[in-house]
Amino acid sequence: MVKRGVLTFHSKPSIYATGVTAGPLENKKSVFAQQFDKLYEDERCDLPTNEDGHKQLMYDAVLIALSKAKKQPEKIDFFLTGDLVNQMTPSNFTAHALAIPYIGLFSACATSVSSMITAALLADAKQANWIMAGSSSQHNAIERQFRYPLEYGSQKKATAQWTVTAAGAVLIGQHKQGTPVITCATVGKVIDMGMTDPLNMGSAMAPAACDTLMNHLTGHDRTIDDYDTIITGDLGSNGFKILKALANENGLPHTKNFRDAGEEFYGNDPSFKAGASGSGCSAAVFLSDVYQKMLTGEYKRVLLLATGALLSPLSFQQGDTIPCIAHAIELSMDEVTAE
Amino acid sequence: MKKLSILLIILGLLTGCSEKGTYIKNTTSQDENSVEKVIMNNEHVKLAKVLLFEDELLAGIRVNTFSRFQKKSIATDIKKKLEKEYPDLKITVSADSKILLETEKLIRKKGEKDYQKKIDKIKSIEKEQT
Amino acid sequence: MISIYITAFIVGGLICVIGQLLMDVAKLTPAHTLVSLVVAGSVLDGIGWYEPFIDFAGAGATIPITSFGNALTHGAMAEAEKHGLIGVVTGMFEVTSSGISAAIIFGLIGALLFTSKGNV
Amino acid sequence: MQQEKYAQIEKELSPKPPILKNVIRAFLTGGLICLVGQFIALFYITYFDFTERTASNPTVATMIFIAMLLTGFGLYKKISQFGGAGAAVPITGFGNAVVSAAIEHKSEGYVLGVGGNMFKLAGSVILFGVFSAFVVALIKTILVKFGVVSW
Repeated sequence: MVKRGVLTFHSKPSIYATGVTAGPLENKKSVFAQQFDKLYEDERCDLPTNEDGHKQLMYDAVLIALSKAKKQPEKIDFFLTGDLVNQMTPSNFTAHALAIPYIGLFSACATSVSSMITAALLADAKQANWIMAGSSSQHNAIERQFRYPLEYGSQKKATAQWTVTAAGAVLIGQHKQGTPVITCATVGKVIDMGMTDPLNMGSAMAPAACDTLMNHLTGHDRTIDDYDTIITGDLGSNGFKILKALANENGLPHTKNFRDAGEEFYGNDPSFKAGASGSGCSAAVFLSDVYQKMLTGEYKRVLLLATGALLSPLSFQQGDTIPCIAHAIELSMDEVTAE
Repeated sequence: MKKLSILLIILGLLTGCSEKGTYIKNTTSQDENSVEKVIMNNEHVKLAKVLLFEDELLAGIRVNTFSRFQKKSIATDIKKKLEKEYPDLKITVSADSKILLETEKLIRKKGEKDYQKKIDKIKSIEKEQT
Repeated sequence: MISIYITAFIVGGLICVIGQLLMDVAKLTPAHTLVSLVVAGSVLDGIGWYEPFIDFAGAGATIPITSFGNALTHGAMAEAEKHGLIGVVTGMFEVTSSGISAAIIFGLIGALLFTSKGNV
Repeated sequence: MQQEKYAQIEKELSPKPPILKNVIRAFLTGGLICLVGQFIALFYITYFDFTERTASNPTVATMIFIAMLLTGFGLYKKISQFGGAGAAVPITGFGNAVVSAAIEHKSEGYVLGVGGNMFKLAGSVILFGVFSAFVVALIKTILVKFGVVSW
């Protein structure tokens, strides 16, 4: 029986390499800065506009992942990525510069996982050998689109989150022993709990995260103890607190192995309020900290649960509620079996 | 909070030193006593500087803090009373601190040269108010 | 003379407190808060309360955005007083506020001089 | 889960805005900005031919000039984060809204970007300021005509 939204990758596609880039503020303030591959001195990567810098961020992340795997862009079959700028122009321009067959994906801040799920499907279906997935966000470009001009003084509430300047790219290919592999995934439904505050996205996204988590556990017959960690994308401290409360309500025994990339990103610095957000947040943390911990053996099996708030400034101003989505993907470290 | 309290203390000290009463400079043969009487009879007035020069009577007044709400009507009221006392003088009364300041400058001035010019200027500034 | 500074501080502060309460308690967006205050300033001028209020508080009443509604209404009413009903219509094209002109000029100069920064 | 039930859970767990703290900060910030305005007005009254009333125009323009500098150097957003409405309600907040939008949209050029977006935040204040001035003046004129009130 096919369960809705539940995917199993029998061929276990492998993650070959990752590349993570981040901006100067992340260099200074992020607790993960040491684990990123490239950090820029300039928030626009020394380019004239924020959107140019956004593109450069993604482009460099892809090149870093390629160079780690000693591959050229011509060898890559698909490029699957997305961002938050209108019509995803930074991703489109990156795809043009790389000249790889490209599908742009939009799941807001959950694009990091939705692109990996799509990549794993292509690999599992033997339609591609090498797929580049990932997502990115650039603070200045996203803030001006979703909120206010950067220099505009608006008092940020405790629930507000800070869009990160970061990009993560991941090279996925056919199964290889001794690498982190993608075993299964769950595609989430859009959940709308009637939240309307765009400065409190964590509490809008938490129910979506909980829904996808429960579907994943039942759909794949897993318990939370099967995972070394279940890490959400960018719920922020407030949304993460709510997710843990919802998990308890849904009968999960504990939440001690839960993590949230958004809450951890800036090390609970109060000037960032509830923490980090943006499609670059989950990508950067999943593909640096979590990936490296899998390589070192600290994590054997993890669940990446990226959440996205599918709103636009227009939908908010027209009085719509904030629909949210969460996608889950399970990674496990493939042991080298002596034959 | 600390800065604010220091600021308030300084302001409080300064408030204590501000002057009170009616100062009149009379360069004419008119009797100035009724000017003082009219102004001092008005309980709202804290400070007044008055200049009598030829056929002009210029008065800048300052009213008590909470009387400032009605300071325009207070000035009009005083003007009307003065007009009754001195029907042959051109009377200007204003509660605007600019007029007070300029009248004070004129009073302090030594010679009576340019008086008319200055008085005309003050009157034109006063009229500019909407 | 000195008391004007105290009233300016307190009155200006209190108008901002009203704004903060509109944002935090009434849950208005900043834009809705400012619009409400501007309309309030305009109405207060219509019933003749804002001018005495300026006499009392000085910059405490002219610096908050409420004075913007007051300035515009005052101009429109001055025209209406002179020319009657038609003055309301023609007066609308004459009213302005130094705030708008200054914001336009300095906005353009600001754009020439500065670039925005995404720091905390 | 029902939306109502979730709204309840969300309300319980989400942090409440510290209203008292915000109000005190708004009072201090707004009061201080108005105090600076009063000093600038004093300057114009003392050294130029302005009365208390006519000094308000150059004072407002000067305050917006200061707001431009603070916005450009990235300080106004810090004042706003501390002061909330205390920084938004004074005319400097209006200046900040215009200047920040102008700076932000420089990348699209001076005509389409700066010109087209300068008032995207402050425009509603101008619209409702002018419109309410019109309505109030109209009502007052009609009331005067019918002898209900006088100018």
